[in-house]
Amino acid sequence: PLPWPQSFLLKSLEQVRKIQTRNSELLEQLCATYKLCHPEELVLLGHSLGILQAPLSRCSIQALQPTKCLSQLHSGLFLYQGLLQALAGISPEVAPTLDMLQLDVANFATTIWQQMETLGVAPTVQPTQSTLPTFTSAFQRRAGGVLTVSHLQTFLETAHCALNHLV
Amino acid sequence: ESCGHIRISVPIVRLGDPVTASCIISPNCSKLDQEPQILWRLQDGPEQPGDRQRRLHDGSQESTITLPHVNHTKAFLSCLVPWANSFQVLDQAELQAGYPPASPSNLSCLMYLTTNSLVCQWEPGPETYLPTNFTLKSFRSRADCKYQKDSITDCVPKDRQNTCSIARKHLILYQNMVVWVQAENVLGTSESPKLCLDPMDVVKLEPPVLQVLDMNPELVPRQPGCLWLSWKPWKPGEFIAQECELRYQPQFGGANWTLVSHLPSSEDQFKLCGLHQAPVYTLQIRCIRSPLPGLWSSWSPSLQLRPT
Amino acid sequence: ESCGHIRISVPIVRLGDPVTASCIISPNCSKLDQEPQILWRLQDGPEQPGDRQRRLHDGSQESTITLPHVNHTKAFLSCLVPWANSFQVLDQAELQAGYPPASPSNLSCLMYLTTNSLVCQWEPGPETYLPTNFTLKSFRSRADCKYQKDSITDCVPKDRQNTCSIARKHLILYQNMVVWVQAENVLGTSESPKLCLDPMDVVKLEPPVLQVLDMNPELVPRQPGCLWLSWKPWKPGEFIAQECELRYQPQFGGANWTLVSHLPSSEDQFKLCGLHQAPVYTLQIRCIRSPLPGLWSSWSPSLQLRPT
Repeated sequence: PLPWPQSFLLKSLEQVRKIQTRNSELLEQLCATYKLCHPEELVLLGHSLGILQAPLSRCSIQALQPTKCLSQLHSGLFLYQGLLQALAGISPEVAPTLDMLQLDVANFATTIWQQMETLGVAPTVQPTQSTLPTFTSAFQRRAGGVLTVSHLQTFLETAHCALNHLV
Repeated sequence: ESCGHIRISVPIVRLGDPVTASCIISPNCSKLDQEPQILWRLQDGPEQPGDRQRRLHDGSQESTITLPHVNHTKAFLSCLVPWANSFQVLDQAELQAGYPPASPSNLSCLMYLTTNSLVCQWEPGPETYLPTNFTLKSFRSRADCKYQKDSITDCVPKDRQNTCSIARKHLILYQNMVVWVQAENVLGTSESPKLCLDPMDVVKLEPPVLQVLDMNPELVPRQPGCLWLSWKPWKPGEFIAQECELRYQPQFGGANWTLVSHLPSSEDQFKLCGLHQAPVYTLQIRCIRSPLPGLWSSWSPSLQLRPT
Repeated sequence: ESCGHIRISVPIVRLGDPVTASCIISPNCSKLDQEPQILWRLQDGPEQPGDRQRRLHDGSQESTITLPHVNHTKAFLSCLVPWANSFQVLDQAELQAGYPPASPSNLSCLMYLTTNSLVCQWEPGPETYLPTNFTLKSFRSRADCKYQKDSITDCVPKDRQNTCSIARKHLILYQNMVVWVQAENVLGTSESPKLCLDPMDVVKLEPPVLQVLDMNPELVPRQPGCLWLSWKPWKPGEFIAQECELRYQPQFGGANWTLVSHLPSSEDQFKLCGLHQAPVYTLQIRCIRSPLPGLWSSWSPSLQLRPT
């Protein structure tokens, strides 16, 4: 397949780093403010809330398929954008960081979508958001935030490796 | 379906008071083994079992814990179960502790003629550690402040300042009004003592501008140890009948102030003599509404003058 | 019933343009004698008769006047009649004059990572003497800025500043957008040239903090005329790949700067040698986004250092 344009790869890598920085900031805030510092302690709750990890198998270095990786990247970002939106109202202390993170993820999704359009592999219709978790308590929303952001962090590490591999 | 749910007797208590919480794990929480040991964690403290754990008639497990003295003003209490070689947090409740507000004290008000507003300030009293709202309340009254005529809209301070400004349109000048501060949080309410005042009796008056006159020696014979002064009242307060006071002392040496009282608020030519103790004297002037009641203005900026 | 009424052709004209006004005095204006001579007064100028006064079919009197060149930016034109040995003003109209806005120029924008906003500024052009509204308009676009995708809400500057800040939520970073300024007053509208930019290409980058290292002579042999330096990128811009430039010169004597280019944006230990010309050197560092497009940061505050 055609190599991806350098500026797209460099911009994407910069966006990944921008989001990762914001992610760690948010995780630190959630830990400091709500003492929710171990995502692994929230796995059970994650299942019951339906907060799953977005697949990125086509971006793993061992089985890298650039075009399919792109669409997995976009679908994952689109899912996380929705999950972050569902967390709105989490708390005044955390809301500003969460708003910025959600905008950065949405903008990165636009960058990916535009590249898919340029390569002619973009589906004709923009994806629609699948059903998002509903949070019945402040705790669930905060725990959902920790889970979503830590999943997003793992997701971005894989994306970073793939993009770096293609630069 | 969420597996665990915490219930707290009272989420906000007085600092040092006890609090009791219970965590119930529903039987249909698939991933958990049948009768998991329920644990508790306060903030990021160690995991500890509850005081009592029992099986409820519907098959769910309930653990109850009593924290004898809550000494965090804000803390998170988590309900967990062991999971692999770690834990799973099932629910988390926010605990807050603090004090009911003490009565606000030292309430005082000043009427500012430049902004046409009555500004009151107070001391909030000791920290309550809880969100506490202060409101400046007031109502119009007759001369003796006993009976409430009509109430004035509450004055809510801006971002936690202990001062509030009542706009001119809420004031009837030359009429008495009653003012007090109410403090309120989730543990209680308190009120400051009430003030009975007419805004015009608490005008923040500014001193006049003191000036020295350079008298023409041909017209006015030079007298040793004298100064010719003039002053005009502060413009915004010009309509207020005032009485003023002048004080002077040698510039150095820290001698006491000499006072000249009952002076008019406006003077074109005032001769001050007897200034023989030093080459340079420091002078200041201040005024007060008179004969109507009022507050002294601050002293004017000091003037260093060399008598003739 | 009001006796007189002024009608003006155009109440707001270009400075220097003519304006025509007419004043009609109704017949049933009881207090006036039948056919009063109608007079005009511009601002507090002399009373002057109109160019023409005639009797209308309904019996009212009409005077018309043309001011050839309006040179007041704001003036009042009064219609009067003689009255006893003075005049009576019957009506008054407000006249304004100025210029249509010139095209705003020198539009430039910077993206601030600390406030997450795109701040644009421009030069408004010559004074128009009329209330003139400036609006920063923008729309999102594809790579080439030719086609408008979706427009962004207008950015209205605060109290007549020539700068406006577009909030993060209106921006799509890493996508091009078109920005321009529109100026509008009652006499006309104008637009600045359009800018096509990706906010991330105009980030306002701050320089790193340059530090000198105190190397342990046992570990690192002392070399004359050398300095050990370290720097870290500005925190909010850390995610941006950057390239930096160091410059140094003897503290005094005004020798030229020596430049060291293509340095990494983060350096734990950097040895700089060849500093033999003076006891103390002045050093500064700056960075730029690289290889992606960007703007140079300002130079860091200068550091006075004494080489080994």
